[in-house]
Amino acid sequence: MLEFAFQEPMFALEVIIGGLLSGIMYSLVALGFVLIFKASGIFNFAQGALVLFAALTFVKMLEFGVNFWLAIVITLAIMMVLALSIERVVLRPLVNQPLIILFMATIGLNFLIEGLAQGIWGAEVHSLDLGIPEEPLEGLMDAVGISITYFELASAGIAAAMVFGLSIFFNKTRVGRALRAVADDHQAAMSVGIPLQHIWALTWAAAGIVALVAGMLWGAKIGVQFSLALLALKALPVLILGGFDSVAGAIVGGLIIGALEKFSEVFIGPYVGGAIENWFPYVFATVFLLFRPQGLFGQKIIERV
Amino acid sequence: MIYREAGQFKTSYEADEAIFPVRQDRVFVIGLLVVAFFVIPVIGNDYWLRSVLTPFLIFSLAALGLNILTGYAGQISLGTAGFMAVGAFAAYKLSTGIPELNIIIVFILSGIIAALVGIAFGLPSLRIKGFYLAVTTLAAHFFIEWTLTHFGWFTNYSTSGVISAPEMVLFGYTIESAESRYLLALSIVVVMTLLAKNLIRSELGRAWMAIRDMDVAAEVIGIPMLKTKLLAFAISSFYCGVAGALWAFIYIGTVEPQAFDINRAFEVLFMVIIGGLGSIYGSFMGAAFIVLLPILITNIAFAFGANLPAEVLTNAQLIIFGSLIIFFLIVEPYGLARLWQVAKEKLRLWPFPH
Amino acid sequence: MSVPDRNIGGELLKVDNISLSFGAVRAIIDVSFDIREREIRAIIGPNGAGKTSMLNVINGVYHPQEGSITFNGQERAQMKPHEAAEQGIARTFQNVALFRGMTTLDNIMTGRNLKMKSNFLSQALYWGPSRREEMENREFVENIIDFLEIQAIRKTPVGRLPYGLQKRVELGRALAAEPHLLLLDEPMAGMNLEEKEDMCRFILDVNEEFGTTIALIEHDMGVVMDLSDRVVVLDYGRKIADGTPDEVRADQAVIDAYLGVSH
Amino acid sequence: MKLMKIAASAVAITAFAGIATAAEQYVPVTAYWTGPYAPGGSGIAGGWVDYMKLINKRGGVNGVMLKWEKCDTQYKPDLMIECYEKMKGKGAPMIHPFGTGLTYAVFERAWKDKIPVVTLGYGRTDATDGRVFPYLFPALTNYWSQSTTKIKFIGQQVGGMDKLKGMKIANVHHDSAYGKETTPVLEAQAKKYGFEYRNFPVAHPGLDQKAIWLQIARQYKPDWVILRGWGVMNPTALKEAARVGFPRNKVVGVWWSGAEEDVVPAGRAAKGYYAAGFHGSGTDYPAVQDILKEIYGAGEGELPKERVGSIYYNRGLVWGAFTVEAIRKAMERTNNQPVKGEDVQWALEHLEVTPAMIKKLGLTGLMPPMKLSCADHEGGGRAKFMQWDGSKWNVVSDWIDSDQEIVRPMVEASAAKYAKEKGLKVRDCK
Repeated sequence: MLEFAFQEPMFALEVIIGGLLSGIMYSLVALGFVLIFKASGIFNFAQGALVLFAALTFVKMLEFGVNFWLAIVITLAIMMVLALSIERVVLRPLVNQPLIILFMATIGLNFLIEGLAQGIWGAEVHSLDLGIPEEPLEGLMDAVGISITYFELASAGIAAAMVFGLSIFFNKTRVGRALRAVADDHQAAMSVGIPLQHIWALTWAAAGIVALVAGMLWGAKIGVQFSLALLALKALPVLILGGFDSVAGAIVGGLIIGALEKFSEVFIGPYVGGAIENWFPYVFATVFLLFRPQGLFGQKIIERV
Repeated sequence: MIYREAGQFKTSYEADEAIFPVRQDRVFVIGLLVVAFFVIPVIGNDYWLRSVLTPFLIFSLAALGLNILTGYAGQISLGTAGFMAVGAFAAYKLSTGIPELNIIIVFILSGIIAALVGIAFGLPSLRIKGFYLAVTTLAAHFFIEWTLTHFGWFTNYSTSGVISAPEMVLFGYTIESAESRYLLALSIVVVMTLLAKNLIRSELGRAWMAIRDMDVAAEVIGIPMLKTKLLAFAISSFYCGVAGALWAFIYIGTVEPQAFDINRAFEVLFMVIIGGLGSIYGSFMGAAFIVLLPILITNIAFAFGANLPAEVLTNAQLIIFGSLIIFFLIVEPYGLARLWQVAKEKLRLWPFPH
Repeated sequence: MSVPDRNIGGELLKVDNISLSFGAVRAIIDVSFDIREREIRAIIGPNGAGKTSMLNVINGVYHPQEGSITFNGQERAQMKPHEAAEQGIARTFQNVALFRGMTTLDNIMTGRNLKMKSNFLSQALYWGPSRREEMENREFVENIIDFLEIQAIRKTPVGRLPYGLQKRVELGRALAAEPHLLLLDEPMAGMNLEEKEDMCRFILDVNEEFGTTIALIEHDMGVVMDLSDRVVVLDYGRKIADGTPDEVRADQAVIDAYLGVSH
Repeated sequence: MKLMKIAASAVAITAFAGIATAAEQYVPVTAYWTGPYAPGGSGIAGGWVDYMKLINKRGGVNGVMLKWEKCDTQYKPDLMIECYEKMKGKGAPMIHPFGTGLTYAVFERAWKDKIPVVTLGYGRTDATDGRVFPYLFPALTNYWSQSTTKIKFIGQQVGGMDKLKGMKIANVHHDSAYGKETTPVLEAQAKKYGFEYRNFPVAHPGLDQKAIWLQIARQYKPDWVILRGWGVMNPTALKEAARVGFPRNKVVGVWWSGAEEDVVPAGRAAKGYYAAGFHGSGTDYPAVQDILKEIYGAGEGELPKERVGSIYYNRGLVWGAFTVEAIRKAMERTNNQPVKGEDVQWALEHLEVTPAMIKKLGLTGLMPPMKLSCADHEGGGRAKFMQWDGSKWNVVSDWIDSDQEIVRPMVEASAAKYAKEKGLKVRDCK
């Protein structure tokens, strides 16, 4: 069935490029998960809800007539407050509990935030125009017949900038290094004087910022609506493929999953009835994990007894 | 001093290993069963029997199934809804394909089919652990959902893809009324709970818990990983499959893959978590909590005369629900079952403070 | 204090030229020694000498890159954990590896898992042979509980027990398997004097009453010298001495290693 | 157990409070106000309830005031059942399950309870055959009829049905029971008119559809695309179409793909797109003006004022009007007292909404005329087509009749199969 791809190389190329660009968009969502996992070992179930909440808040600000940049600032402020309250009310009382308990707490948070987001901002669909043109690059279209839009390029650029920023943050700053220490061992980090509360609040705030960026770009793409919370499901195969605790993994995983998803849908899908995009990435990632249980860039788990 | 075991001496290991070694527990459970079998069908109306108690029982069964896998064997799974769907569709295919088959046999066979599917998707658990495993079980979920949607054979080529469950006849008696549906569900759930309890207190149950608590040590003492983990997946999926079949036949009456979407998997996971991982009665408490809480919130709002808009009510439900999960975790991370145990320990000393 | 007339038999286990590394880290380098039937064999050495790794090699948790293991006359390049268990090798761990969510009784019962043959269906029904088997094994485990004097904590989840008792329960779990060879990884670490004395007594009793061969890692030299028939000394992954406690004590290489003479 | 006791007493209280008094007609309003499909649910429920408010302001139905209760199904069958069981005992004269899966979950038990299930523009298509399904009413138009009007509309656009011959049509559908339902009728039409079609299923929820639209635009290159989407899938489809350069004025959507919520998020990409509708758009109808004045003027509206006149809102008005007219008809049997399910069942099989009646209601152009009967539970099957101009929907066609020559035999065959499976006696509607 794959000879099809070779018969139409330009088409296959366009599919793969399209997939890579979609993959970047998945990575944006995945990054939020990675941040929190890296700093606390928690799988944050509520990340999708955070994306929804951030996007809704932002678009509502715009609808109230607030200036674009001011709206970003206000939303960021709200996300910070949310992060601080989460740390204070939810995480702090649960320090030293097993990770599964913290994971469950984020499930509770997920409901809470979904309820809050819809309760405060309503359940209507909003359109969001970031002012980035969505037309394909004409030169490219004319020259090789492949369509890439300005919006996609901008998204890729923003994602790249975020990854760059986060890598610097994790590897070069004192706080970033502290974050990594905390992830390795909560108690040990506390005993050497790293203030766990501050670190967690900071991470959640950062995850909130990532959620806002993801929410804005996705919101511009598909409208700001409840379905944004479902984006988490697109990010999960990316996460396990790349490794839960790797920023680079989120990006590389996203690119691989995106390209593979589109390629399989176009070239394998028609032979089995189509719409395989939902499960194919998961099955692929699972098979991959059989050979490398920690994902592409995840930290290897060494069992000690 | 209501709950006191002093003066109850056990004279054999057999007595010590009974399901309810303490007399008060025994009395309580027997009482509960008597009420469930003889009192509730008489006093319950259609609303309670059909749309509260029946789903509560079915959810309890699914939660019990997931608890075996996650709570006892320590493998987090998000494939519950997928396995339920397998059970539901298997029951549909079996009962339409072989109409003379006894409905109980149909349920058992659909459970077995779900178990086989569970084994297939449980294989990665030998290599993949923790949250990674949880995500890979989603592969099972989405693949099953897609398969059932895409191949007309599963729905007997129905144009709409939604199929209605055929009539259930048991020993010449048509299971039709709310009471008979409830009683059938109750009987199946009671029997399966008993079997689960037996497994848990036997060798296999201990092997599961050993793997959960420390898999390396378990392997070192000779517990076979492959067999034990796959049995956990198989038996858990069996329970979920039967729950799915009951869902389709006894509760909703129709089968469609969308009824077993990913939210259903999360819902059952929440039941297990809230009820208590690794606790059989926790599964029931968790199911009760999740089924009853929204109804409770709605009715309390009505009772206070507040005619709240529907969306406010649902959002309030979400918020209260989320907050309660967090609250419980902070107060008692090990679920309602542990709270119950703590309460019992207090009762044991009551009325003396120490 | 070793009993001279103890009936020490032939070679039960032999490791030959074992080397084990994790990436660039070499944990064990070309180590060979043997363990005889019914003896108490100690493995000692400073921290990081590769002692625990050695036990992990013997019961198959780690797979060495080089060398061979001969157990009961069967030679192989590596052990697998369940194989080791089936052959009668039981084990306790340096940082107690009990099943924390389970009671003392259940923990020790898991040690009987290889002796229980009924299938899961009959277990689910809890009827007939399965029930009988459960009761028989329960009786066996109760004997171990009596032997280790832990009757009072039978129904306590082990996560709530103090460290010393946890070590004792872990010994019970290993004994439940009726092992041929018992590997003990620092059985007395973190214990007070009284607890240590108890543990010494249990180890000797096990050895004498059941004839179990024992290999143990221990830091307390007094205990090692008192208990063991022969001692093997590791340092930086290499074997530096092997012999009776007296021989080892006099060995210059051992003295250097313990005093930290640089290489 | 204690929890249950509290809940039980709470229910007892509400049950008591909920009993309709003699001069009130209870109407259950089941819809979804939360979750991914909330925009559609809240819009329709808003129009529906506002219409009932208007009726009450004017003295109710023959002097009987309407009293409604809302229940949020969240588009889930199990919650639908809970709503149904809760509401049936309070004198529900009919039920709108609002969702095809929800319809299936509830119609058999409603049948036994003798409560008609009304599904306007969705639901079980073969229930159009009233001989087999006495208590199920997919009124106004079902999905199969809708599909034939769509092909007719495309025929009109290309200058005649004979021009369809040799054309290629891509059927982009939500990968679910709902999405796949029109496949057989498309197939029949492809045979009849000689066009070719291919299905392109979109995995739920359809957040990213590059693969499908690249296939369509680069490989299949169809003349027209039929869009059978749901929720977030719709705007995404239009955006992807724009991205690969497929003209939007060659895309025709079903009415669940043709509301403001489906096009607004797509921005400029949606301009030129067509969608079917079984009712008009905008606020330019006397009844809507009255609602704006009397209900929103008094601050009693269900929704933000801007949503009045939106597609979903207007659909809600049609639901409301249909509900009220059914109750009015049923009152012929109860001497203008509140009605029960059996009365409404009778009324629905004898309901005729004439242009004159519609004019009297102030809904001319918004609501299509219809005539239901014992054998025909659809009673209309007409659709109008609208085009999005970037800011609003403009009606671009007259009422287009469905092709019953194709649809009716398929409906009867499917219904007969159901009757056989269940061993039902088929009513003789003569």
